[in-house]
Amino acid sequence: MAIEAPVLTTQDLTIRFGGHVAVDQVSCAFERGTLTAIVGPNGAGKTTYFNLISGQLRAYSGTVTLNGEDITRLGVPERCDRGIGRAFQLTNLFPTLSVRENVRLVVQAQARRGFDLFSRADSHIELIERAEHVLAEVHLLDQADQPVSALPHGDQRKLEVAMMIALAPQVLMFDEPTAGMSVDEVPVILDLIRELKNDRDRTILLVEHKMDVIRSLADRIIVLHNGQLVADGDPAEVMKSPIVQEAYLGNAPEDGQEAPAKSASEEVARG
Amino acid sequence: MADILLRLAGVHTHIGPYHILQGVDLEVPRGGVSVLLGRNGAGKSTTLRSIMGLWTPSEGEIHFDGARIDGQSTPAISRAGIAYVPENMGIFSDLTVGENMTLAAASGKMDPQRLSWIKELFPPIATFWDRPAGTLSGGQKQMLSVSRAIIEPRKLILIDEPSKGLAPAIIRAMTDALRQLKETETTILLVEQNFQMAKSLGDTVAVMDDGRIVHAGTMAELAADSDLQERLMGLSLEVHQ
Amino acid sequence: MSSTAIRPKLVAASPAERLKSAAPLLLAPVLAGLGFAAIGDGATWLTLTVAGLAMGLMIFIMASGLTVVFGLMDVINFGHGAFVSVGAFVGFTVLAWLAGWTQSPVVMLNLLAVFLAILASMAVTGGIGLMFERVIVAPVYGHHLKQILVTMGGLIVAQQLIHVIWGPDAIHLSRPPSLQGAVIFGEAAIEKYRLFAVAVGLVLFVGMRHVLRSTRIGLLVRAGVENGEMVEALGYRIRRLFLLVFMAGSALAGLGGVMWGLYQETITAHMGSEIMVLVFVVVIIGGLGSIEGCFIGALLVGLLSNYMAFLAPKVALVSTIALMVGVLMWRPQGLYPVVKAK
Amino acid sequence: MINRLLSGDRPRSRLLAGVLALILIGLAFAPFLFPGTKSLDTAARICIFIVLAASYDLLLGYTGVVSFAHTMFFGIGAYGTALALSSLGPSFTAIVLGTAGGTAIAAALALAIGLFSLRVKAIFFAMVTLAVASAFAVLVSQLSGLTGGEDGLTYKIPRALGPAFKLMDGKIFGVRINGRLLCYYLVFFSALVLFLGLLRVVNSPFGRTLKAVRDNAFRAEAIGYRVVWYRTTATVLSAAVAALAGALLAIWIRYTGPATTLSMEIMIDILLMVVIGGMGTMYGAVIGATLFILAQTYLQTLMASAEHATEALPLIPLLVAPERWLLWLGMLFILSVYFFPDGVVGRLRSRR
Repeated sequence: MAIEAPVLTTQDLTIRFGGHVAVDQVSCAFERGTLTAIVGPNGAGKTTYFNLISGQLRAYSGTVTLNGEDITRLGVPERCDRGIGRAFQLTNLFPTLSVRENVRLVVQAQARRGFDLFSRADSHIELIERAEHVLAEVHLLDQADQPVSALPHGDQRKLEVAMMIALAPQVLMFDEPTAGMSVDEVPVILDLIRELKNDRDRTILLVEHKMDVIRSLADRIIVLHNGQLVADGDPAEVMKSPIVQEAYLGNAPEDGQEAPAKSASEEVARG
Repeated sequence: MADILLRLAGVHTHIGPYHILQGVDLEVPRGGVSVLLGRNGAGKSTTLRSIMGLWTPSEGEIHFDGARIDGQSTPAISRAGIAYVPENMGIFSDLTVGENMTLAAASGKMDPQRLSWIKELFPPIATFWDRPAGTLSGGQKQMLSVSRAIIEPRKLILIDEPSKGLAPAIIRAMTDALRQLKETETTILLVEQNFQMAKSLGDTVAVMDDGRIVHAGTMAELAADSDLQERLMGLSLEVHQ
Repeated sequence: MSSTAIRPKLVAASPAERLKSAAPLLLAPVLAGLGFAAIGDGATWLTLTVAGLAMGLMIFIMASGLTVVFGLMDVINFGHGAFVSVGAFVGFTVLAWLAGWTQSPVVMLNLLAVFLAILASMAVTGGIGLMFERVIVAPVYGHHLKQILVTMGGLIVAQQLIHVIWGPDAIHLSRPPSLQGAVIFGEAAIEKYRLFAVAVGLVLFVGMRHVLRSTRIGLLVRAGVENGEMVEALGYRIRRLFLLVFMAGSALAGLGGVMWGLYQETITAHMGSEIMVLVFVVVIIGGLGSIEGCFIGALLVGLLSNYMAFLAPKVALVSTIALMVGVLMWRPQGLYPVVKAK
Repeated sequence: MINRLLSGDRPRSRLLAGVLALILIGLAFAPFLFPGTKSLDTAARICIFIVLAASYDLLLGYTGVVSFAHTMFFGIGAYGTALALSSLGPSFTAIVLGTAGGTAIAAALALAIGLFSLRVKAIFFAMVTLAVASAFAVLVSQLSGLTGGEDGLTYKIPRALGPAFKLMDGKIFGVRINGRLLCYYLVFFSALVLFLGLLRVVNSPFGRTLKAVRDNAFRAEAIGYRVVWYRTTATVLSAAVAALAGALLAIWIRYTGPATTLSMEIMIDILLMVVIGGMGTMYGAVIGATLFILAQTYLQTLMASAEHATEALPLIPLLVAPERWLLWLGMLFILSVYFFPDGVVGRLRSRR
């Protein structure tokens, strides 16, 4: 099999907040049709890494490449246009609008209709139908007319995923998609991710804590710790490696005293 | 169990349109360390913030040392004897370490004996006394945040993930310090994801998921029962052991 | 070795980064230098520079309260100008009562009268600030849009009440004799009152810095700017702090009003909202919430206004807007943006 | 048909629909229903301010952006037309050129301000527009050679729009069919078209996107919308419509000066209209502008009589003097922000 060029690459990707290096020279390539799980303890820089790829944060140094194009300097919507989709860890929706309208807005963006000033929004039946189709996929069609703020937490998580699916991106980034979902709702999302993965056409990045989820879905695991990429490879092997055990469980050999930083205040990156 | 210092009964908390705590029942006995385990987004931090009055519960009751504290203001809860070490450490980076400590002594001045005990517990506090706190490393900031919580005698200290983002050696130092603190008869409610740290400090343990407590018992019981661990670890920890 | 590889990494700020944070300090001297080059004549330049500093420092007095209130409470008070007007009217009323002292040739009596007028206006505007915070601002904490609307409403009401109390006409009042006239430095004539304004402004700036750096209240304010929640968790009632700071900001606006009124020797109910244009420009240039930025911004605006009033009087106000545009292109958040912890 | 004209955005309250119909009929037949110069003038002002308030609502209510430069754009439109009429003479060509020029300048300026200050906090925009608008007002009064300074410009409009021009002899329902009537209907229909156009814009895909941006700009970016451009486009659009409203005013009152177009007081009037009417509803602008202009015109007379009636009492006559009208409005404004954040329209709709 010919080796296809990776869809998404990060090269020496680095960001600092004041003196704190939150993501430190992370180089990694993601290939088409694969699902990569990104794991690491809290504060390891996973969400920050996501923010650097989807553009919410700009890299201090290093590059992000999508299909051979350097997108490091592009903004969030530009990257979104080029096919990077993201579902957020903390549910991030349009709370006063209806469920249908939330998804319809995504479809509308996808159809490049946002600057259509003079037609009626409710006359674009095809956009509405597409939105309803996606809602049906995540079993939210019954709640389509409700305002988002009236939805239970689990349904909001589903909507979060639905909005990314509606974008039909090449690269899908899930940041803990099942967090806060009740046990019976989780399979809906996992099935969806599995289906997307079976497309073989997409590249999926998944931040997840639940090992059973990772085992059942991931082709590959990369481990971040303190902003650095410390392990990369087959799920089973990576989890056994000493460095990962150390990262999670903290049974490391003695090391020296930490040096104080000499720079200004540290800002908490928010997703 | 003996004397209950803090009790949450059926606490519900909404953040904006979101329903985060969905009926938390939790008891923290006087003395020792109680650990609250749970994975990301389970509601652990929200529980601490609700106790502290930073979110106001929409339902349920919180009793502390014989008085009902839900609905009271944060300063009042603080003055009732609860200290708080938040997840982001909440240090004032523009102020020096010393100024941070001065403000933490709400009564106006620091007890010199306590201060020297703290400086012994966390040597960097003495070393960097006159430096802006923003220039400290993550571990040192965490030490400062804990030091602020104990500069005055408190009945209960809430600590939110002190191991987060810290190097192993620093985590060990922090664990040792908390163990010493435990000997001073202060009650600690510790939120952790690092099971190693939780195990070595905790007396009692509660596990949260989806805004509820799904297990409560002693740490010894949990540490001994591998089936129970297996069942709960998936919820509480990032990795199976 | 393996464990050191995954330690959190921390690096020091490079010299270039440090220079960047110090660069705004050079702006005022640079502007003064440019002014000298454009004006050419040393005596004229000196006169204009002192006038610019005086104007800048008076604006600083008014703007400092606004910016600290924003930094600490995240409240933008579009009604701040009302306190300037009220302060001026109260001050002038007191000066009119003390006509015997203000017209006396005795310097001490002149200054005492001005001092009492300032004291009275600060007391009144501080008191109104208390009511304003409680009644107008408190219900809309955390909601910028409503704050803008409601404080604007407060401004309208306050201006109208000034009309009701003091009548619709402008009030004229001459400065006391000891603050009239000019001092001659070589060939440059410098108005005494401007020197007085510079002195008051500098004393205030130094005093304010002292309070913020070295007192417990100051520590609390600085801590509250960064993380109000943690201040509460340490047991302090931050709402009291808010009220105190809001009152202080209002009183400073009142002081600024008296100073500005004496400078113009004429006051109207609208003087506050007129001067607010420059106050906003200064606050934006400095970075919302920053005292130091506000100080530099005020000096820049004062100097530029006076140089331009000499060089091209019709576009003086427009030039300050251009200055604001220039600064924002360089630093979109202003010179010293205040970083919140959350 | 009506549904199409309203772009599917129905009043959603019987009472509201009734009130709106009443206003529409009142304005459409104003010359016949309320004869007299003063009432016709009031009706024309209502038309113009409905457009002005509606264009402001596009910004405040739908985009969630507070601007204090709306009167600046209003003024630019008025001055554009006024300058063209006074320099080119009273012709329709002058009106078209002046209106187009003023609108283009307003749009360009809005584009510059938007791109420059909408990138950062929304609060910046409020402060920046306040500063720019004030500087502009000062500039206009300084450049008296061009603008007539504080005195403003007085000029003639085409004869066909003046009272001397008779369309037909005799009267219909006792009303002379002259150029003034024609001018009123020019204002009325322009206003109607502009309002319906705005209603279409807020119900277009673009309008929906604005709401999304207002609700959660962060997420709007993440699904591919360039937030700055949406906010800026809304600002430009709102400025252009405000300029057109300014042109209508310039034609109607045959005078343009700082006090009638650029003053902060008018800015506050617009704010009051939109907030009291109901932000983010468009119909709120209709209700707000109508109530406000009627009150301004007739309530002040009432206040004058109240002042006389209370002459003997202390303080009260001072408070009810017609000049103190803004005092009461200011209080009403504060109270409505607190207690009726959805304005009259929101109230009517929640009653059902």
